Amino acid sequence: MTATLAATSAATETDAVVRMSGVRKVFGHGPRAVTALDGIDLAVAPGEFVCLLGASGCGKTTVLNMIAGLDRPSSGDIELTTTRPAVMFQEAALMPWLTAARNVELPLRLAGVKRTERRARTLELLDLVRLGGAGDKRPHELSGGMRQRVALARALASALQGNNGEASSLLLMDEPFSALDAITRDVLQGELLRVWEATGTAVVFVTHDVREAVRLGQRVVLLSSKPGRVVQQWSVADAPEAELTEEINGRLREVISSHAAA
Amino acid sequence: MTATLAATSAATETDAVVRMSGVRKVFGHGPRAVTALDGIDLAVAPGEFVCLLGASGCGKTTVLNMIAGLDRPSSGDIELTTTRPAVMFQEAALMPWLTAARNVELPLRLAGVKRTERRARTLELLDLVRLGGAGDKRPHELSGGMRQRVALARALASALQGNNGEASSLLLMDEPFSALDAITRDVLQGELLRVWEATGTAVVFVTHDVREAVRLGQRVVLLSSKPGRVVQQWSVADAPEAELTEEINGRLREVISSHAAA
Amino acid sequence: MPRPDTVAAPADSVGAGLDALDTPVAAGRQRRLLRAVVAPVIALTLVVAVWQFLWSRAYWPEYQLPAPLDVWRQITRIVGTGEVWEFLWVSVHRAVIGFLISLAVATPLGLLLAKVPLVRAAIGPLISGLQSLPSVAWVPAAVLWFGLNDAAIYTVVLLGAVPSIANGLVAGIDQIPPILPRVGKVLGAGRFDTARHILLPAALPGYLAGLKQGWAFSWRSLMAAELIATSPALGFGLGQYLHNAMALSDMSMVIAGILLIFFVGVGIELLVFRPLERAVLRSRGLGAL
Amino acid sequence: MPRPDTVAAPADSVGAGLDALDTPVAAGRQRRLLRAVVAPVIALTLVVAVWQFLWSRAYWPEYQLPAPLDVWRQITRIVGTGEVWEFLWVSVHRAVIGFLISLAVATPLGLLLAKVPLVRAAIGPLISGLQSLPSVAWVPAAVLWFGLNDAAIYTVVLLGAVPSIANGLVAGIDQIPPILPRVGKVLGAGRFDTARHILLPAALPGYLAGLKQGWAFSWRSLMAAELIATSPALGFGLGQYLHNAMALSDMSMVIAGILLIFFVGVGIELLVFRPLERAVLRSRGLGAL
Amino acid sequence: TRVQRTEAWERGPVPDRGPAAELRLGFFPNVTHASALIGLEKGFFADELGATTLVPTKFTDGATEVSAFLGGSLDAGFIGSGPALNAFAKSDGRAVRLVAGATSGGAQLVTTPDIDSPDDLAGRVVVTPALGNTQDIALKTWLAETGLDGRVEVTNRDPAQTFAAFTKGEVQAAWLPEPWASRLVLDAGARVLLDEAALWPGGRFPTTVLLVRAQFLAEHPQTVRALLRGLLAAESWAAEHPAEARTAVNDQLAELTGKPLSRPVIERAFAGIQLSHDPIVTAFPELARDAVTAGIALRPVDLAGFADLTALNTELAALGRPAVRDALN
Ligand SMILES: Nc1ncnc2c1ncn2[C@@H]1O[C@H](COP(=O)(O)OP(=O)(O)OP(=O)(O)O)[C@@H](O)[C@H]1O
Ligand SMILES: Nc1ncnc2c1ncn2[C@@H]1O[C@H](COP(=O)(O)OP(=O)(O)OP(=O)(O)O)[C@@H](O)[C@H]1O
Ligand SMILES: [Mg+2]
Ligand SMILES: [Mg+2]
Repeated sequence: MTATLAATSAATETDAVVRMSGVRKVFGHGPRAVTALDGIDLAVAPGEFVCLLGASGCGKTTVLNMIAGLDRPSSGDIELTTTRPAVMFQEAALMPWLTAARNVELPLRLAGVKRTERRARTLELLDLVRLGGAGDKRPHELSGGMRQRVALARALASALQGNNGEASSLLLMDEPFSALDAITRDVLQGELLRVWEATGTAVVFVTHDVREAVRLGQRVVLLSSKPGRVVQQWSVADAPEAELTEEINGRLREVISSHAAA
Repeated sequence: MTATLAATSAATETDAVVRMSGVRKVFGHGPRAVTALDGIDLAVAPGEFVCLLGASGCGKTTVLNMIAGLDRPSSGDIELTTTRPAVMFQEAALMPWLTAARNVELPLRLAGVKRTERRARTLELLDLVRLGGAGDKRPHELSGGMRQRVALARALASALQGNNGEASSLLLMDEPFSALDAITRDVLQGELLRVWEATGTAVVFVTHDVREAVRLGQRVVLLSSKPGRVVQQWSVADAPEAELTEEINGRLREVISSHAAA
Repeated sequence: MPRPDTVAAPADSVGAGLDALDTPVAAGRQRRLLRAVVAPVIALTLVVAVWQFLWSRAYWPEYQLPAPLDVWRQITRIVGTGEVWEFLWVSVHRAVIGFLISLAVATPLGLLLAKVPLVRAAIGPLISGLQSLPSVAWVPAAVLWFGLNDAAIYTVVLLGAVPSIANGLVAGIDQIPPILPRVGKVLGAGRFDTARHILLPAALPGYLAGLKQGWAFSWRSLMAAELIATSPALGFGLGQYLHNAMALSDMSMVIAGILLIFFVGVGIELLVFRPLERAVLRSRGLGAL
Repeated sequence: MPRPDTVAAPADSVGAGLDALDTPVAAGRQRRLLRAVVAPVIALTLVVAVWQFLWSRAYWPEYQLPAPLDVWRQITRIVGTGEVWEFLWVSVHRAVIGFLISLAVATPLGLLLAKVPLVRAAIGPLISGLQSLPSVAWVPAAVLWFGLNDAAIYTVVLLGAVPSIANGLVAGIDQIPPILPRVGKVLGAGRFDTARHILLPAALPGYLAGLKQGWAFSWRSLMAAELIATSPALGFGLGQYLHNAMALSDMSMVIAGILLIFFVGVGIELLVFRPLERAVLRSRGLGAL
Repeated sequence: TRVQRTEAWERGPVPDRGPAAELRLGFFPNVTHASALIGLEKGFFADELGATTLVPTKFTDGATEVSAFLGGSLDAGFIGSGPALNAFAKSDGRAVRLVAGATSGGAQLVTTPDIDSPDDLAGRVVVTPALGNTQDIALKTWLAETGLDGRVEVTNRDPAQTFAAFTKGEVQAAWLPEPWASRLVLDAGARVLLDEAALWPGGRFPTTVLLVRAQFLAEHPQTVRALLRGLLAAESWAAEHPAEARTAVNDQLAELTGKPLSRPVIERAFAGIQLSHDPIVTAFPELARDAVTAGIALRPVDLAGFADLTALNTELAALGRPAVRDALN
């Protein structure tokens, strides 16, 4: 347990891009109410790469939505000391009436980037996600993994130039590689790290793959479910990858089975 | 390469539940035409568990769609010597107006299963996918992984009783566990194997996770992309799991990079 | 003469009403009901206030723009004699019956149009053509063919409402994400099951929109038919009331008639379509509200 | 005397037509065009054949069911004198202008209704109420207020079409999967950008359905207005033609008028809405065809 | 080509089916339909019809009433002479029969005071209630006879709308039946340029007549006679009690339309009309020619069989009153 951080340590830093304190989220009213999150304290430092792990349905997406300003917490505070974060949703959520290239271009158009630059950037990003030839296809003509990659390219476009042409200082990604084969995933993980290093943006990254989390993240945060709480955090630099993966996997198993037993 | 099968070996057996021969699929017309599959020969024996691997966008979903009778091949033949196969799509594709339980119940209703039996079976299946308490939720109130599990339960309902209350002899699954955490995935893999053994249904299983393929499948089929062709097949019983995983991973990398180079 | 107090009183309550509506707490059903009823009432009050103001300034002669009070007197008069209930009953029950028949005819028709390409190519445009024929054009023909009776009136209503509902259903079905019928197919739904368990529920939001338009068509057509054909066999409905008002060129009575027809429209919207729409959208996680 | 050959001849060609339509090869644009035009023509031919048959059996007196040939003569007569082009021009250009104005008014209105809950609660029901008011009720009022001129006619058309288009847009927006506006929001779309880049395109299929209904409303309202308000100042449109036919109780002329109005409806559907709808649905991978 | 079918009642005398179960009677809520209104208000029709149920059916334009006749949903009806001829012509003389008159007179060309002579109408628009209605034909014929046709534009407008348009100054001239002519004169300051009575010999011309569906007449002559008795009774009563007749008409108008006419209007309107059971059949050939002059019909209607006054004359004889001339037969 060498790599374990105190659950609140990060929250004490002062210059976080986002800081959630005591965040609670309840969906629905009355007897049908579901407490998705309860007492989440989480701060992300500028330029930090945080991976979020947790059982299916524990509230990871809800956390991202609240950081993105799409949902309001039922109680607790979220402070965002940055411009609008760039987001990649769990679903591809492409605009069905736009081609793949147009979808990627959309955040640039909205940010007022000039046409020629937009075009160039779009081509670049499509190449990056290995969809160089599929720019003129409509979403319904793409496979599941291709759609996910278009969404990734769009999120990157938004992260790189989405703030009136400036880079965002926070990127939220919800299982961005779940529909990809192992090799493409490897490549795109590498590209993501390159972008992260080049721009110095902070990243909050949700994944189910512990090895992916350990490979990419500087810090790994584990959520429990029903209700979601931060159970434990690990700083990745502190331990060898394989060992850490083992440890996190074990802890995850514990959390999930304790929930199942409850 | 000990475990490699001749690419056509399975196709020579006579009693296949499904046999594709020389199947070609072209989407679109004229200059926009895309050859998704070209010359696919594939046969699945009764009760066999076949895993389909391949790069993102190589045509795995298209193969399943054609077996399910949802798409027609542009040329070539598909013989199905069984009743309607049960299918789990890559997307959850739940009916948004039905609760989770109703969604699972739908195939049973369509098969004319009696109400009480339907209810009992639905509860059982929801428990199996660990969604015992979420039966009365609507799809939009579920997390991504929860939706996928509902879709899994629905596909199992269809497989177990979807043919006028009889079990199907073919189950098609398109990345059924992609949105699940490692632990839930483990559990559900186990459940799937149990169902498979109990019913003796044949399974065609698409996945991106080579270890999953090796763990579950009796045979692993690797597709190339642009156009999709059967590159190689492995019989899982013939080699130790770890070694086979390594080998398949290597071959996959080769196939994908050769495509990227082309 | 301007009567400033009548104008000021509603204006004040408008302000209060708006404030109340903006309070962010969600107090559930009761609040919602209040809002659903109070907001349009306030909007109406505003309209009446403007009207009263315009009238009080006497820009137009009385026979062009009657006083709100005159119109109000017309309404209270027929409410007083109880006639209004007869008008409403005659018209509304006829519209509802006509609408239900249209529904029963248009639903299978819409399914056929949406799902059988040949039917769609062949009679789709004809249906749209029918929809664009004004009801008044049908009235003499219907009277000639069916006589001065309910059959003629229902014919006119059906010719208005059926194409509209069918087209609405077709549009709804066209917008269904194609994956849903595919799921239906692999789950073993036949043609009938697909229609019943997949297409109709999936198209429900679009279908409802079509129903709303269809109701508007059937109510309008009915009014047009009632405006033109009068006979004791046909009863005395809102259309006939308006007809008399026009024949007398009595503007306050005309406006009273228009208002009554309008209120029925608003009532049906608030009591039937709004809640239905809400429920349908809610249960699918759709909709602005 | 019945002439079996006139009935049989179309029946045969119908059979051939149906076979041709069922051939599974997709020969693209030309075929589609052929099908789009041929299928409704065949359907119409069938209707005419039945009509001719009924007429030839003389179940009804001539003044109730005129001969198809009589109606045809009425049409060829006005085509011969060239009058028909004047009627069509007067009516169609007026309907198109009215429709375009309605579009310009209804689109922002629909956006407001869909996206501002207070506006929706307050004036949503009033809009639906307006929609259910028959045009015939407005015509006298509009004529009284604006005089017997184009302003009155456009008022009637707008009162019919605007609520219908706005309601269609609201329904379309209500059905947008909520994830799309959320995506818009995180991509940095403001209110205006959301409307322009997300809501309007996403609602397009439903909006188009509303436009179709709106067109039907505006064309119907126009016909009703033309039927009721006649004046040399207004020109002579299809509505007036039908009006005269009715005044003269000349059934073959009435049917000729109805057919002309109907053909305009069918034409607009085939030339404007069908291709638009097709293109929109196609590009999204939706739709049966 | 078409199968030739004739209904049983058309082929020859049919057995009298006795009194009908019901009689559907059409009329307008107009002063020119005064006999109908009085008959309804005072129950003259109902008294005579006995067991036959009277179903009074209100119309406001002749064309719809003609449709109702042709569609078989009306058995008898008070109607203007123009639409009456039209109904006969459109059905090739098969659907309806003229059985009695109701009103004569009661139509005037009224204008704004600045129009002093017919020549002042040149370049103006004159309004009539509907294309091909009695006043429309009369106006167009008159225009042709005075050589004004082509210089005056004729347009059709619902009388109620015309009234409003006249008040607003949009319309300067209109040929209208009562009570509209009176309303324009008394309530809107119009003046009378021409009274239609001046154009006819003796000032008498059929404004409103009583039409019966031919089949109904053939099958239920008894009922038709009862109706005619009611008409004659109403007429006599009105002649004896002129003031009460006006009140009766106005009461009926109030009941039918929700509002009575003002006292002066009904007085003036009544002064212009005569209730008369005589359909003035001699005028019809003239009217048929007028329709051609007015451009409403292509050739004059063949009036053979149009008027069937046997029933009326039977009833008149029973009352000891002189028969009316049946010049058409
Ligand atoms: N709109 C909603 N209404 C009601 N409940 C909701 C809603 N959205 C989410 N929930 C509930 O909140 C919980 C957390 O959902 P969330 O989508 O955040 O999970 P997740 O961690 O992203 O899961 P997954 O890994 O499966 O995507 C779930 O139990 C879900 O049922
Ligand atoms: N309806 C369609 N129209 C045009 N092209 C299509 C259509 N459906 C699929 N394709 C193309 O066919 C190819 C194979 O698609 P398919 O969905 O079968 O891939 P897949 O192997 O399932 O990929 P993934 O792992 O990403 O789901 C892709 O290149 C895709 O662009
Ligand atoms: Mg999630
Ligand atoms: Mg796929």
